[in-house]
Amino acid sequence: MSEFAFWMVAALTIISAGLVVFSGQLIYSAVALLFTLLGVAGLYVFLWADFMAGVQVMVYIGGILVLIVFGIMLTHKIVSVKISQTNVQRRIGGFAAGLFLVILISAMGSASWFMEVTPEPVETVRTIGILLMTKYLLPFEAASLLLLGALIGAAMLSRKEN
Amino acid sequence: MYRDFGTILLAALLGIVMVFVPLLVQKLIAPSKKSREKLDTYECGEEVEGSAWLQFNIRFYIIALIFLIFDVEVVFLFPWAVVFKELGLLAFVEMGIFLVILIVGLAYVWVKTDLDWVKLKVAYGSGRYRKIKLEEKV
Amino acid sequence: MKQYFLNIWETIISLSTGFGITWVHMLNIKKGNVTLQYPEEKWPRPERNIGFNHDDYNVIRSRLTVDMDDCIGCLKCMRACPVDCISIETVKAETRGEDIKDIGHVGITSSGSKKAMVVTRFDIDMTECCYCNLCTYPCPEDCIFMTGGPNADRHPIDYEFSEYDRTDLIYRFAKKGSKEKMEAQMFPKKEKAEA
Amino acid sequence: MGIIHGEEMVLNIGPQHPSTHGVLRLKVRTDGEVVSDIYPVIGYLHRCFEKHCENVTYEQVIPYTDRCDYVASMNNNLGYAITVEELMGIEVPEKVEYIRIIMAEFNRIASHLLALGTYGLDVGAFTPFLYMFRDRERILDMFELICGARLLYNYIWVGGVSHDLPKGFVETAYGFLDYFEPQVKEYNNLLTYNKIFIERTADVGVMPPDVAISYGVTGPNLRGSGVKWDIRKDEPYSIYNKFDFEVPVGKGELGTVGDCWDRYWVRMREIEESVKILRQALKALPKGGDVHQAIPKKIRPPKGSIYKRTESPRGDLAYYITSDGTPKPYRLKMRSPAFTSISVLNEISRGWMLSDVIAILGSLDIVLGEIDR
Amino acid sequence: MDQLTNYLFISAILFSLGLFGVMTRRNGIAVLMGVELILNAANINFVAFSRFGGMDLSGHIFSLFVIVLAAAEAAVALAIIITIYNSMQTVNIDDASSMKQ
Amino acid sequence: MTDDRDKLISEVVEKALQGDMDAINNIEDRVIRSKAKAALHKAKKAAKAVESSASDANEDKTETSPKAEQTIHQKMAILIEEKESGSVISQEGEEEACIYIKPESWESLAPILRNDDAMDFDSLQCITGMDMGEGILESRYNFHSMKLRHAIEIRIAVPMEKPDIYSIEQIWRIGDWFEREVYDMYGIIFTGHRNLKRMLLPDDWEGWPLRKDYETPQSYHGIAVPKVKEEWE
Amino acid sequence: MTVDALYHWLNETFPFLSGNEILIVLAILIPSVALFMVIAVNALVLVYAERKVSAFMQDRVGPMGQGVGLHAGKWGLLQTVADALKLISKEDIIPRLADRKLFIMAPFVIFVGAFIAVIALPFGETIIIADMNIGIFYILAVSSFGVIGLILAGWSSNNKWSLYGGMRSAAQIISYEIPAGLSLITVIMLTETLSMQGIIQYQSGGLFSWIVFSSPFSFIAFIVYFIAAIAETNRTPFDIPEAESELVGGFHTEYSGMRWSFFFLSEYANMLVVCGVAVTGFLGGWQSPIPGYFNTAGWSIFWFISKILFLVFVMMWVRWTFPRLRVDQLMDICWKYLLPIALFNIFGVGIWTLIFG
Amino acid sequence: MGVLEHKFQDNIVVEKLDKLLGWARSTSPWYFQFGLACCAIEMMATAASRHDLERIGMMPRSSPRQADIMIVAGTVTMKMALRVKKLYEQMADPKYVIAMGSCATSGGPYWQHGYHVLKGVDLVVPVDVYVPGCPPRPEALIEGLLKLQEKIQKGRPLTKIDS
Ligand code: SF4
Ligand code: SF4
Ligand code: SF4
Repeated sequence: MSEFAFWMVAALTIISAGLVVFSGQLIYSAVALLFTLLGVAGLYVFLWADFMAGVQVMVYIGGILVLIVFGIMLTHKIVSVKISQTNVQRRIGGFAAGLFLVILISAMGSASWFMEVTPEPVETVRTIGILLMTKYLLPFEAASLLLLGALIGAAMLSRKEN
Repeated sequence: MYRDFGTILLAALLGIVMVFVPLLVQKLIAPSKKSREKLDTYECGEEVEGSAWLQFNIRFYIIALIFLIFDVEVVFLFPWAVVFKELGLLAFVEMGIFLVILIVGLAYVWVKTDLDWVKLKVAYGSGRYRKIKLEEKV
Repeated sequence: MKQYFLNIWETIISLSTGFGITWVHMLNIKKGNVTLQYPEEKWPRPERNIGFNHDDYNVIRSRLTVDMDDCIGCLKCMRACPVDCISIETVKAETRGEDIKDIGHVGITSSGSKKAMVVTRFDIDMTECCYCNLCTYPCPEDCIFMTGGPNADRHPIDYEFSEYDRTDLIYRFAKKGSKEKMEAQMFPKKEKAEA
Repeated sequence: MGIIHGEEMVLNIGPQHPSTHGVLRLKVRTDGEVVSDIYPVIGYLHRCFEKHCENVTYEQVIPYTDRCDYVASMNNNLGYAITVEELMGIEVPEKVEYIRIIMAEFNRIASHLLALGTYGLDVGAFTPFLYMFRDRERILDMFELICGARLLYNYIWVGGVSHDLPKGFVETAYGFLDYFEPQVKEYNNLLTYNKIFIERTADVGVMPPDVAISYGVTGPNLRGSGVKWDIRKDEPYSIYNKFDFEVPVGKGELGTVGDCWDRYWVRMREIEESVKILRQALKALPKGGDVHQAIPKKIRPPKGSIYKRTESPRGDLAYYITSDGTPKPYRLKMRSPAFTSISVLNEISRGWMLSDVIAILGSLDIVLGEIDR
Repeated sequence: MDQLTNYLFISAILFSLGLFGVMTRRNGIAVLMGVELILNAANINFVAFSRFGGMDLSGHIFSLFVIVLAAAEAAVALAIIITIYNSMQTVNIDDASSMKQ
Repeated sequence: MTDDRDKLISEVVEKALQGDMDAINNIEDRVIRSKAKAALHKAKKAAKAVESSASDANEDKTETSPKAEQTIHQKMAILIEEKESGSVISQEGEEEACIYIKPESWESLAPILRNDDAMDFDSLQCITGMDMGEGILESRYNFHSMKLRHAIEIRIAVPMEKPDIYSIEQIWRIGDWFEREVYDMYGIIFTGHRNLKRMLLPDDWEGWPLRKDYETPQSYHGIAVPKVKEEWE
Repeated sequence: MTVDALYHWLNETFPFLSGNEILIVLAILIPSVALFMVIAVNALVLVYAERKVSAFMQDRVGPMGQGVGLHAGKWGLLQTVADALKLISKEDIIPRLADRKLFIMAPFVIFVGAFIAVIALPFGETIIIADMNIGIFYILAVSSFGVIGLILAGWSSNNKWSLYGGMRSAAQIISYEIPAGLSLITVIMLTETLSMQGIIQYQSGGLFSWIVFSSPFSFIAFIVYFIAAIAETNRTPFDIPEAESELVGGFHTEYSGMRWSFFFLSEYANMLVVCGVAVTGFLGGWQSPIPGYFNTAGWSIFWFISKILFLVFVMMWVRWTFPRLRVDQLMDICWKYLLPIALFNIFGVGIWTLIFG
Repeated sequence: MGVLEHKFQDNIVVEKLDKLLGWARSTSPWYFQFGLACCAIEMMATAASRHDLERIGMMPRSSPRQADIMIVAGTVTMKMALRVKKLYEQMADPKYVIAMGSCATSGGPYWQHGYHVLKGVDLVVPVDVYVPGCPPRPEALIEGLLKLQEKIQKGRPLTKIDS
């Protein structure tokens, strides 16, 4: 059952990711991105990362996606939303991406992965919290600085008058 | 863990079905007389001038932007809150620094009036502001 | 800064006042309820009294009614009407003040005046009437009136007369058949005159 | 945040819109939420009032004046009656004068209640609206007691009134006033001094007095801007000079002089002043006297024109009547206060937000029947 | 589903799709979406390695930081895009770079 | 009876024309009094028509009511004449208190009315259009001063063929709407108005409805306008 | 857990299927369907209650089921049932110029978002469908899901009112998520767990161990959360997205019939969720106020639901008493009042806990 | 046409279903918040506390998409007529119209010289119930609504119409 669910989620992720890239209208891309992000959250669950799944939904869907949709609405009239993207670089892009994919997969296949068998964790949040407060304290504080920088930078940028 | 999230998946599917079924019933029993006028966009009875799909004002965007930063902050607070009692003062101070840095950000956008919807100019008067004028279009 | 906390304080105070008011109203709904539950309760209200005496109405502006037995066909109401929604046609009665049985014409009004005219048509278009009451004042016989009020003994209050069809709202007060009858009476005369 | 302009959008508010108070259409040019231009389109209720007046006799005009400002019919009737009386030189008996004043003031209260209630509705408060309607209903009950109609009365005639006061009216009126005065306090607590309401209205839509005068704005709207101009006081007609009352003006207690809250507050205060006048008038009301005594049999004013102003709940209501000596007016023009009030909308609400435009429109208290006639 | 390679496979596909998007799209926002895909692919790998590498959750923390980074990047990138749009009326990155000169 | 009355009326009118208004005012019967007043008015009009052809309007005015103390209109007429001589056509007496202004001088006069210290009419109360018959359209302005608390009426008559009046829209802002309304109803064209469009009626309406010769159209946008009630006969 | 118990029961009743995965699906689906029913009934009851409450506050009687022929029962009890039936038999309109796909999708997104949040609400010690470790965080995360739906609904209608409504509500909901999240942090600081059941366990021991009464700061946190909750459900005084007197119908202006009623349904489901979270986090969840009494499974459902209903009533009370705010004031309240208060509250609770244990 | 509308022969089940639909539609008639003139004030008064339209299940909706009943309350002018028609068109079926007051019924007091007044709203939209009065008393309006309810209940939405 869960095997089946896993493949469903994986398929959802990949198909909608394809839509994100290939859809003609930007707003449809954004909607497809919603499902991709959901799918990734689902994959996190399969990886026992429930907290990460929550974060994924909260930040990506509730935050970044909303921001992207706003961005689309701010910069687009319907006319330009409907116009599909240019195909000039499609061939080169497709080639590069395909090449990359092949390389990645062959690398994946050639390596032999060591897999530890671990029991399902009880509460990931607690561990994450402790790790954040101890081992990763510095990146944690740095993150706040990063956020501060992003906030000030973005606010300044969008305040700049033409 | 799988079971709980499987429940959610199933519930989501169920939710879709539950929306779908009444719509189907409606399709069956509701009348449907389409006409050109009926399918027109509603605008208080007037002819619509222009599409609603146009570039909207940026104000909402700024809100979303500030929101995003604080959203991430909340995300960080959750794991901290869980271990807060365990780690005691240390965690408190650490998070204090984190928060203070972000509060600086908040104060910054507040002072720079990024949180205000429109910047209103006081032209003259005795009240809090007398004649309110929008900033000039640049 | 002071303003900031003042704002919070004012908000708390004024909102709690508002809460109090609606709360009291909700608790006192039994007493404070003002709804007139129309199809079940009608005007002069059965039980609940809001403190007004509804017995002393002068008049109620509602449907116009005509007492055809009293109408002498003087056309005064028709002229007074600002919107011309009354339409009257009369035929000179052969004999003044006498009943004409077969069309139900009554010769003498209740106030004693003798009728010289037979009203063959008395239509009021209630779809057009603006309920201004102007037509009722000049009537010498008080026979056109609005229902209710002092006229309550003549006709009950009647303000609910909506219809599915517009033509049903044109009230024809003239006695049935009087038009044809009187025309029939007139035509022989005319023919005679021509002959 | 600098003003970053989005694309401008033309938005039609109305003719069918919950808060245009009828069939007004506002063509609003907005940039996001901020309104940059407003173009009121009126005439959706143009009922050819003036054409009708030229075609009916002087008595028959009265029902039509009712229908202009349909929330203050008595005041409209009164203005018309006084104008024609002055044209013809009719003296009306004292009792009639008193009855007229009582009716006009009651109707002023009713009209203001409606205005304030719908204003509450415009800013989203539903309950005060219903409370005010509940009390307005009692005034309508009283009118019904007097003339049988609830909204359009055709009560004040040239030279008199259509019915005498029914027995028990004075007590009923006192009863109403006693009931009503505490209610005003409740409205104030529930709406006027509510913080949210103040935030929504104070400092919003400021109308400086010079703008108001240039746009011909009168009535509570002008007084809200701090100009003391009330025809009842400054050019007394009927017997208003006998009463002791105040003319409330906007003082900018919670914001700026001439903001929406001031206009609202002036109306609230006027209700109280009307109650004062009513108490005096009811006390001094002559007992006997025929109300039909001075009604002319045929109204046939001499040739000439007259322009006469009265104070309706919305401001200076004036009739311009030209008579050519026939029983029908040659020309009758109504100078409606709401017409001028709405014309100022663009001036005072440019630069505000969409919600504010609704609030400002509500605070002007317009009646479309009077604007379009 | 308990195979690491599955996740790596999915992540690889996501990554290439994102790369494809970034390379072919000329609309700034679409490029941003491609970047989000790439970051997500990376995140999957982090979490997957964490899961199959002893569940010590460092991977989670990394991906948490990646998400923070993504948020900050999205905020700034969109701010830039909007600014460019406002000054040049285009979101086309090629146009924007050519107009700079 | 009627003869008597007519005689009485003509008598008092004569007296009044000589300046004795009391004669009329002393009449008991209201009907007769009003009739007399009407007759007086007529007589005055006739007199004026004769005299204005002699183009000596100002003197005529002072002749008709010499003894009354100056009304506001008279005062204003003199003031206006001072500022802008030749602009006042006539200034009538009791019945019609107003000042007739030449259409040509309206442009220069309006700002004076608004700004002059002695006049200071800051509030335009009303503009009334009027179809006087015989091809004359009139525009009547009622002014009021919030500061000095006085009011006057000014009239401008134009022929129907060329109904052009200078627009005061930019002097009194409310003039904008009032003028549009008058234009809408009578077709008086206010030159210099920035947005002279129909106001109450739809833009594609035809005709000027308040002119006396107006005919109601048969249909509007396919909506029939019944002239006779159906189901009525 | 409900699902476990059901699974066992199913295993015993259908021994031939025992161990089959169908059974676990069934064990999940049955309570989910029941929960859907709860949502539907909740909407019906709450709409009726809202109409009655508002009527009583306004000196009138509300739905009385008067009318000719068959009518809506005594006191109009069947009123909302009739409404629902009528809505189902109304025509479904999709405007010509609308973006069809997104227009159809929006109600699904919004409703599913609300529905999967309800799933995590604990109605009793064992009566919970999805008991996750990250329960409260999950609900917070999922509630941001609806925002996308609202934007889609507003945008796809190609109607200016809808666009305004969608934009406003999106800005509003995302903004108020921050104070809501921050005030929930204070709860988690005390309880040290994200699981709904864990939070409720912490508050066992009667009225005074409820978090709302545990310290002045947590009381403030409760108020902040509740205000944010009202805003997140788009109710007066924060109902600017669907403000009738401004935006006609807001984002659902173009929706008719059943499609529209899903917006309605999810609004009430959302009320259930936010009040459920408030009850869980601050008011002791399904715990009875008197420790040791009335805490059987039945009673726990009763407590939970009646606490929710109390909060919902307060929401109605607010709605029918106050005017509505303007959009910039709404943002001001969020960013300039609630957010700083919530932030300092975290410090307050932290210090309080450090000092008093 | 809906899929099942007017598709069934008359039988007992269909009759019951028709009854049910009729009941639902008549019991929850949501009206379109749409006032034109003086009558609109009386409509508001009807909806207010004293008469309380909610008693018979009526709720105001300001979007035509969600409304069932359009109460044409007031004078329809030529300028407005086209808008009224459009708004009526935009309502979702089944929809009903009540002409409230003399003006909506036939032009009322403005019939004669009203060059700009529509002589009865039935010239542009089909009217189900005419409520006379100028303005109709609230009771009269309620009575009109009850008449409309009767009419709705008599309708047979699913039964085949023999033509
Ligand atoms: S009430 Fe008025 S409108 Fe009606 S018939 Fe009488 S006079 Fe005419
Ligand atoms: S006024 Fe009276 S008597 Fe004369 S026609 Fe009319 S109803 Fe008849
Ligand atoms: S019927 Fe009467 S009350 Fe109604 S709109 Fe017409 S004139 Fe006004």
